[in-house]
Amino acid sequence: MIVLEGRNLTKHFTSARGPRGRLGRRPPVRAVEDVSIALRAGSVSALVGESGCGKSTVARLLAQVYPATSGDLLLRGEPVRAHRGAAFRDYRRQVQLIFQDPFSSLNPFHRVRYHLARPLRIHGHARSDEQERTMVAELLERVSLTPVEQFMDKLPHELSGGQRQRVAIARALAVQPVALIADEPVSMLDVSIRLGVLRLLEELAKESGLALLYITHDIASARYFAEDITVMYAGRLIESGPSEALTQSPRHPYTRLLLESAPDPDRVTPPDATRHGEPPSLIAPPGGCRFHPRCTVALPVCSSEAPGRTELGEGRWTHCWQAETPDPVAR
Amino acid sequence: MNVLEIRDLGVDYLSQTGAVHAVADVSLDLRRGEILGLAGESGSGKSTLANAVARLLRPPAAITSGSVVYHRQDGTAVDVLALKRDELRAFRWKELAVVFQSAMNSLNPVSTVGAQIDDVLRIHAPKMSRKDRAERAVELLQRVGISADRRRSYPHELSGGMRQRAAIAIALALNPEVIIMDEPTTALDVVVQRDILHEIRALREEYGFAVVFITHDLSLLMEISDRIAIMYAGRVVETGTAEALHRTPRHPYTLGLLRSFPRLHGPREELLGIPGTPPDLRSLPPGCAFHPRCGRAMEECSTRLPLLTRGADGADGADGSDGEVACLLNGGRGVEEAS
Amino acid sequence: GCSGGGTGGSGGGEKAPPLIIHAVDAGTFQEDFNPYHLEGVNFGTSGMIHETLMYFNKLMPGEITPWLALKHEWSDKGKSVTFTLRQGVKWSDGKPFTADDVAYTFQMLKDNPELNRNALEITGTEALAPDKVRIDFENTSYAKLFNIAGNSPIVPKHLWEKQKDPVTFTNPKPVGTGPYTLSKFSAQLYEMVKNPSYWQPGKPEVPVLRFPAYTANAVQTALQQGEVDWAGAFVPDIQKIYVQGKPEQNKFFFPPEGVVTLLPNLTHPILSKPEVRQAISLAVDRDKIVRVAERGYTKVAHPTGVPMPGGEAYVPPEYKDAAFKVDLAKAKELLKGIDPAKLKFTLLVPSPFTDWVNAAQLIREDLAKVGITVDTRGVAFQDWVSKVGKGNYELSIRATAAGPTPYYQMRSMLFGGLAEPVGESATGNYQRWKDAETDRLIEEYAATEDEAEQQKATQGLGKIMVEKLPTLPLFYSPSWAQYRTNKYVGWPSEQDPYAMPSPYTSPDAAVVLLHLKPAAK
Amino acid sequence: MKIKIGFGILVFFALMALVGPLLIGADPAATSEDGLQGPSAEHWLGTTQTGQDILTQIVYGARISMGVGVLSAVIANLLAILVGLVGGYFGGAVDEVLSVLTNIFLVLPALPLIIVLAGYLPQRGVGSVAVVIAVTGWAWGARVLRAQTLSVRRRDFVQAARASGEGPLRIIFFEIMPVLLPVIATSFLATVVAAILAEAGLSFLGLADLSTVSWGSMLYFAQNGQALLIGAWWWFIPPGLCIALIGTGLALVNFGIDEIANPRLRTVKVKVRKART
Amino acid sequence: MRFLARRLGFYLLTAWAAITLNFLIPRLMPGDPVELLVARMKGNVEPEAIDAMRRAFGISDASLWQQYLDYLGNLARGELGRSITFFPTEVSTVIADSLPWTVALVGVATLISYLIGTSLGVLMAWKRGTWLDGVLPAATFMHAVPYFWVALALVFVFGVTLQWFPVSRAYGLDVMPGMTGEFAASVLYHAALPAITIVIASMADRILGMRNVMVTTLGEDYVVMAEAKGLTSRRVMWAYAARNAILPNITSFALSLGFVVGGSVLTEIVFSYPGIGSMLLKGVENEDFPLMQGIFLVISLAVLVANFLADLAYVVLDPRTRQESE
Ligand SMILES: Nc1ncnc2c1ncn2[C@@H]1O[C@H](COP(=O)(O)OP(=O)(O)OP(=O)(O)O)[C@@H](O)[C@H]1O
Ligand SMILES: Nc1ncnc2c1ncn2[C@@H]1O[C@H](COP(=O)(O)OP(=O)(O)OP(=O)(O)O)[C@@H](O)[C@H]1O
Ligand SMILES: [Mg+2]
Ligand SMILES: [Mg+2]
Repeated sequence: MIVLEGRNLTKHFTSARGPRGRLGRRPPVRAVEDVSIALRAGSVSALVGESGCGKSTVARLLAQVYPATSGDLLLRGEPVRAHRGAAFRDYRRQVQLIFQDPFSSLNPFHRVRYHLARPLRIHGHARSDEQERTMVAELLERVSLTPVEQFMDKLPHELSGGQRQRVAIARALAVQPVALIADEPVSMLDVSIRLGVLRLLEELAKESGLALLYITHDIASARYFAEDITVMYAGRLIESGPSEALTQSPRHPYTRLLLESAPDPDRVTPPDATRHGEPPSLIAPPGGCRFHPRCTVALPVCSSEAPGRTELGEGRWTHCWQAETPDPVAR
Repeated sequence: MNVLEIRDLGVDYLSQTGAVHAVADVSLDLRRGEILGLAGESGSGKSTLANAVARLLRPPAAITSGSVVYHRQDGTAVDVLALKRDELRAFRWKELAVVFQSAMNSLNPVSTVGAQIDDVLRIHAPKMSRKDRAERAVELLQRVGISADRRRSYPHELSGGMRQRAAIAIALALNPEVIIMDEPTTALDVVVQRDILHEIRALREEYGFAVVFITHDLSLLMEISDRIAIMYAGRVVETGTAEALHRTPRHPYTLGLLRSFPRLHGPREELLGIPGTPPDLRSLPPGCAFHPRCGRAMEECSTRLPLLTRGADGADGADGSDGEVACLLNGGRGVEEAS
Repeated sequence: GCSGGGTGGSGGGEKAPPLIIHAVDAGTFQEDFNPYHLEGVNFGTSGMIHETLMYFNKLMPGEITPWLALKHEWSDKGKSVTFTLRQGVKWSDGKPFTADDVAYTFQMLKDNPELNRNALEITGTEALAPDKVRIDFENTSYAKLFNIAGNSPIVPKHLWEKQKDPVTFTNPKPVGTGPYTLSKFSAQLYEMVKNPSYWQPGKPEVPVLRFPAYTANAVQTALQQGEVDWAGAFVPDIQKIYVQGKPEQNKFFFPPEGVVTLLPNLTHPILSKPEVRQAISLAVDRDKIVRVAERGYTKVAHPTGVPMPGGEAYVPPEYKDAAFKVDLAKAKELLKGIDPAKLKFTLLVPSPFTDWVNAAQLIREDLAKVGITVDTRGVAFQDWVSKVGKGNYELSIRATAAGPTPYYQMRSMLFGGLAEPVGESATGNYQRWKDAETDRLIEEYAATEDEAEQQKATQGLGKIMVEKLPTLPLFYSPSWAQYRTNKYVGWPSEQDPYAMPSPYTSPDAAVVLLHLKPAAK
Repeated sequence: MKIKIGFGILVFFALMALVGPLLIGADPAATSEDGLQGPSAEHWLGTTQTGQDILTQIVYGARISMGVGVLSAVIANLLAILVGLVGGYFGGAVDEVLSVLTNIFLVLPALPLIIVLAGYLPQRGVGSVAVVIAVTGWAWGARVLRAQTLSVRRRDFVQAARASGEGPLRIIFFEIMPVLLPVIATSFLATVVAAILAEAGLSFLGLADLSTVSWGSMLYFAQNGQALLIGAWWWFIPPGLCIALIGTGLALVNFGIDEIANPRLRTVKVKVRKART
Repeated sequence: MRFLARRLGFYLLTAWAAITLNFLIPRLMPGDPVELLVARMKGNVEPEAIDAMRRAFGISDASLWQQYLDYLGNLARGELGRSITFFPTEVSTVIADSLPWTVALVGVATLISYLIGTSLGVLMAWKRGTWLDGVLPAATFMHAVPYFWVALALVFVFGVTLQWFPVSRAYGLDVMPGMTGEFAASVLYHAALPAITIVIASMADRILGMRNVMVTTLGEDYVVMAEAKGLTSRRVMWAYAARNAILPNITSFALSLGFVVGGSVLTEIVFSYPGIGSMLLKGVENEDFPLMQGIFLVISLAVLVANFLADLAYVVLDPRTRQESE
């Protein structure tokens, strides 16, 4: 069942960052363009893309941290309109975010208990101290921070990165959301402890029926933890499909490049040594398919017109003018 | 054939609350022209080791023991840690150059890329004319794939990948024998990272320098390095060729690391990871620092400190590698199963 | 350095040295030599450059010296005065001084009230002859002779009438009849040299005057280092800073100039009771105030407030030898009938006047002894001015200016016409004393030219001061004068008080300069 | 170490201000006949020209000087917190207006403004002087706090708090403010120093209430009494020294806080054992 | 460039705020200069004359708005009114006479203090752990010392006790202003102590500020890299570390100018220096509204201009701001 869906989401940042003010408006940053994405209950979807391509922006749009420039959000099929008030708060309650950096997502001044108790109180899940206590304990247990008593009164700096990320997850769970968006939840963690956190998220999706969006730049981990993967490039969606199919037979040249570039000691053939240039600027993105300047197989049409979505069956689709050709490189 | 020999090197960070043994008894050899990968979790002492070799440590860091010997091509040996101020200046960059993790921060934001190359040439090659220096700067930039007109750009005008290339160009300025690269690609995305790795390999072929390549991404190291050293809690726990380490890791920690990386190809193997968290360097567990997290720990592991020893059965030596491991399992040979 | 261009010609062949004068505190000078400007005008403009018709010695009430005018004559019951002018006087540009100049000067005052700070009610002026001029007034003006003749410097008609607006005219190149002319001006220093054609032949004997700018602080150092020869500065520790063990050379003379009184606000229900004022007066130890707060620089005031010695003729004979005495027992006795809880007053002092702040502190200590609680409050000068002016205070300390006779002081302190209602700014009689007898005496004085009658009226006022205590005299406000005798001698002194000794009183300062002679080597 | 010395100094002065007057008892304004005495057993720090005991004045003066300092720092920092945090958190037009206001106050020269304002003050009591100083002294803190708020606001825990439904006021005061406490403390201490200096300057110019004894007014009277020329060093040295010392104490604590926040600033004391670095 | 335009806009706004503030303060606060004048003359003025004076000082009863417009109009014509203290001298004349002294004194002293302070700060950060650390406590102490107290102490030691320097006025009694060497020497000699006061009192801030930024900068990778490049210490210290560390200090330096100017007001008063500070105090003491307003305005505008210059310097020194508009 689709719990949360974003349709044709677009986000242009017009307000200038930093000290630059109103005199002479700056051109907008076209961070996200025409992105549609759906999250299903009990399943993990991954959003993959290189740094700066707009993944976090999509996450924030979905969580309504800021409103989209255009596009719609649907929660359980119902369009979301409210931008303030109770309905809006209710929406936010249902969709929770987990941030990349566990070191900055917990307030260093508050104890674990406070972090978990506040959402319980705000949303009226806990009405007494006693109730609050048991619920906090439950939450900690759910994220495997045991013994519960010991963790409840710790300050964030007394926890390791992995433990903090678990607290952050517990806090998101405290509001009892239906969808959880994890924005690079493990990229700041050491390799050896990433696994635990990812497993926890996977379990939550499976067991509690949460809809989970796993955002990452590491396509290998997406292959392992998500049922389907959506690839993003320079603010636009590129390709999507079940994770195994997508990683093993990519259809879009960019996905292919991404897979080729990812370090992999098991690789049989060494990747070719052509230079691929830099990712484009989002202020003046390339016209047409945004990937065309780096694409080895670009056609003239690629630079003039953005390709529409081509359904490939089995839940796969791509935005590429050559989507019909199974493997343009091999040809 | 070693260009750099590190012996029993120890580095402490002194502080009021006690010394942090960031690097302890590390011995490593760097061979001429090879890429030596240095891997390990965050805080395991990789950067500290690199900085100690380049003599870049500042108080409160202090080298407490050991030696670093550099062998020139002509055979003379230099005790790096004993170099005087002027000798050290000449040693740095002529013999040994460094590329830092974040190129944005390692380039002077207020001067142009060209000027920063020029700076090095002016000090170390005082005979070069201004014109020659300018030409050399252009040549270097082009060599790493930056167009000549970028010479007058300030770092903030370059993209991340270009900055990293510029940093490499600066490192190449004097044809050093050794380049230390401390996480040169961590801040970049995979496609750009891939391009830069290619660049490094190609340049190495061309100039023949040796590289110490530091990263915590083991799979990356396995692709680029000739040999790899794994660090844990300030100590080298295993060395070996990339091949050997990939196929038959001998230290349980290496094995754990390898099993933490999801793979892109082949069957989806189960990821095991490593339980627990990295230790606090201020109060290391006694014996093998890894034993609290080690699934195979024996009683002995918590009391005896394993030393780095050559793989006992010499099996690894068969393909020319001479891997070492610091593990008490199997009589000091470490784990005996394929990854 | 330049001296007066070979004009210093008296005594010996050697050139007489310049005299360095500090009159008023100033960081910088503005180029303003208009004698009718109130502030900002440079010292020496009036007296040294522009002279008055007569000279009134405030130290010897009644002693009047003819100056530019030889004599005066009242007519029309004091509504008109005719001056006979000295002849042969020249302006420093060579033009002769005539009755036209005097007539012009007073006409200018009539036409420009901004300049007429003495509020002379001039109705007309007329030059009767080259040496005779008549000035007419709206009312009887006997009592204003000082203001007319002694306080209105005469300016040259031939130059001033060309000015568009005498109010804003700064007279940068002053031409006067006086003993000096301006030779150099800069923001921190100006210089005057002897007027070679001065009407008093052979005078002055000081060829060059230099006026450096010193602030109140800087002048202390200058005095200590012997930089200035003549100063009118308050010096906190005159022995250490100035005299420095050389009393024969580093002299000072602080004659009284007006009186400082403890002002009781007479609109206050308790303070309006004479017995309370009496008790306060008896409790205050004025000797100690003079010793500690005033550092012995002045004297306890005579109970009439009249400066003594010098003012004897203006003091009622029965109180000639009266003096303040502390009598705590009697003070307590007087306060018996009053609710002690109501004996609580705030004593307002301007905090920049450190000696008054200290005096207030002593008064507080003294009054505490008789059960009066005083809360001293030091406020900004402006604030004090406004509060006292409007009568928004309980107790305060304030000085009253002196005139050529004690009458001026009495009038300013006591005249009912000056007592504004509380809330409106007064210019005198701040305690708001209203008494028909007092006003009658003041009017009597003003209505006569006869000195004996004037003295009698003033004595009556003195009696009121002693018996009714409309305000409580504390001590005389000293006139500050330090002078060094190593260059010039002939300064005024207690023995020979021929003029106010302080360089900031004009035209007295010019009179002093005309008395100076080079010191014998 | 720095913090310890700094705290030592502050505690010393605080005790002096709080209990000193009780111990000494005497009236600081009380005059006596023995003026201008040098330090002696009877008058430890000598006397003024009018025989006031300087030690007594110093002790009482501590109350006023520190009182004004603390009072105006409190007012200034409340303003700074309000303006800085609110502007920084809400951003947009509110922030634009507030930060222009802040910058204006920042650029206008404070002491001349204080002098001018004090010049117009009808009542120059301790309170009004403190207010004037505060009015001119809040901008720096507001600017720093705004900048910090901007960066903290972007931190994930603030986003997370918002996502979990916290209201803006609670976020500002419970999430952001605690994190900024070191900054607030630094700004507070710096304002105290500035305020003490400003009060001293005002009193020295004779623009504060001179009938209350403060260190500044002591200096005013010392200057007026020409303590320098008389050689009465005991009159003008102690008040100035006290101001400087208390400022030093505050600065030391401040630098200590800075060093905790930014360990690089610490002076390196560890002797590096002959080791080669 | 856009950055500068924006700053310019801001400064204009601030200037307007200063001007308006200047207009409002005296009108919102009580006080009457004429009364004060009368008081200073110990009541020697008759009430009739007072009204006339009031008129002469241009104290008006027009509506506030009308007064504001008049005020702006006058300002535009450079008219600041007439000083009451120095009536009828124009305020602009008073300022023109005193401003050069302050500008020269503060300018030179600030420059010296900035150069020494910055260099010392750089050195102290560079040579941490050496004897130079000993400067730190001293700087901390000096940082908290009031300007006027430093001035008093200098006067006491070098003026009164040793008598090396004059302690008041701007030039000697025996020279008149002019383009003479004698006058110049006298001016320098008289400016020595006030300048030293400002240098001493303002230097500590510079030292501490520079040291802190510099220490942070020294930890930056590009400094470590410069060292690794084998550059000479001098070059690393100045061209890499100090060059970057100065940038954040420029703004704080510009802002601190306001404090220095404030401090110099106190300094001038101690030394009876004929600058704008002495005038300001005089104006305040005499409730000379036009003078106070004029001086405050001039000081504010001067500080604004200095800040703008600092912004310019920033743009010149920091390539990142130059590239502002993509
Ligand atoms: N508030 C904002 N104002 C202006 N531009 C923004 C803002 N937030 C993000 N951007 C820009 O939008 C683009 C996409 O940013 P986003 O953070 O979504 O990327 P990302 O894919 O999450 O990158 P990363 O992997 O680095 O987290 C970037 O170019 C970024 O600079
Ligand atoms: N200045 C310092 N003072 C005290 N301890 C330090 C300091 N710098 C580093 N350390 C400690 O030394 C240890 C090794 O640090 P180092 O930077 O060498 O690790 P690393 O392996 O490079 O880690 P990373 O992968 O995060 O770069 C860490 O535990 C760190 O906490
Ligand atoms: Mg992101
Ligand atoms: Mg590192």
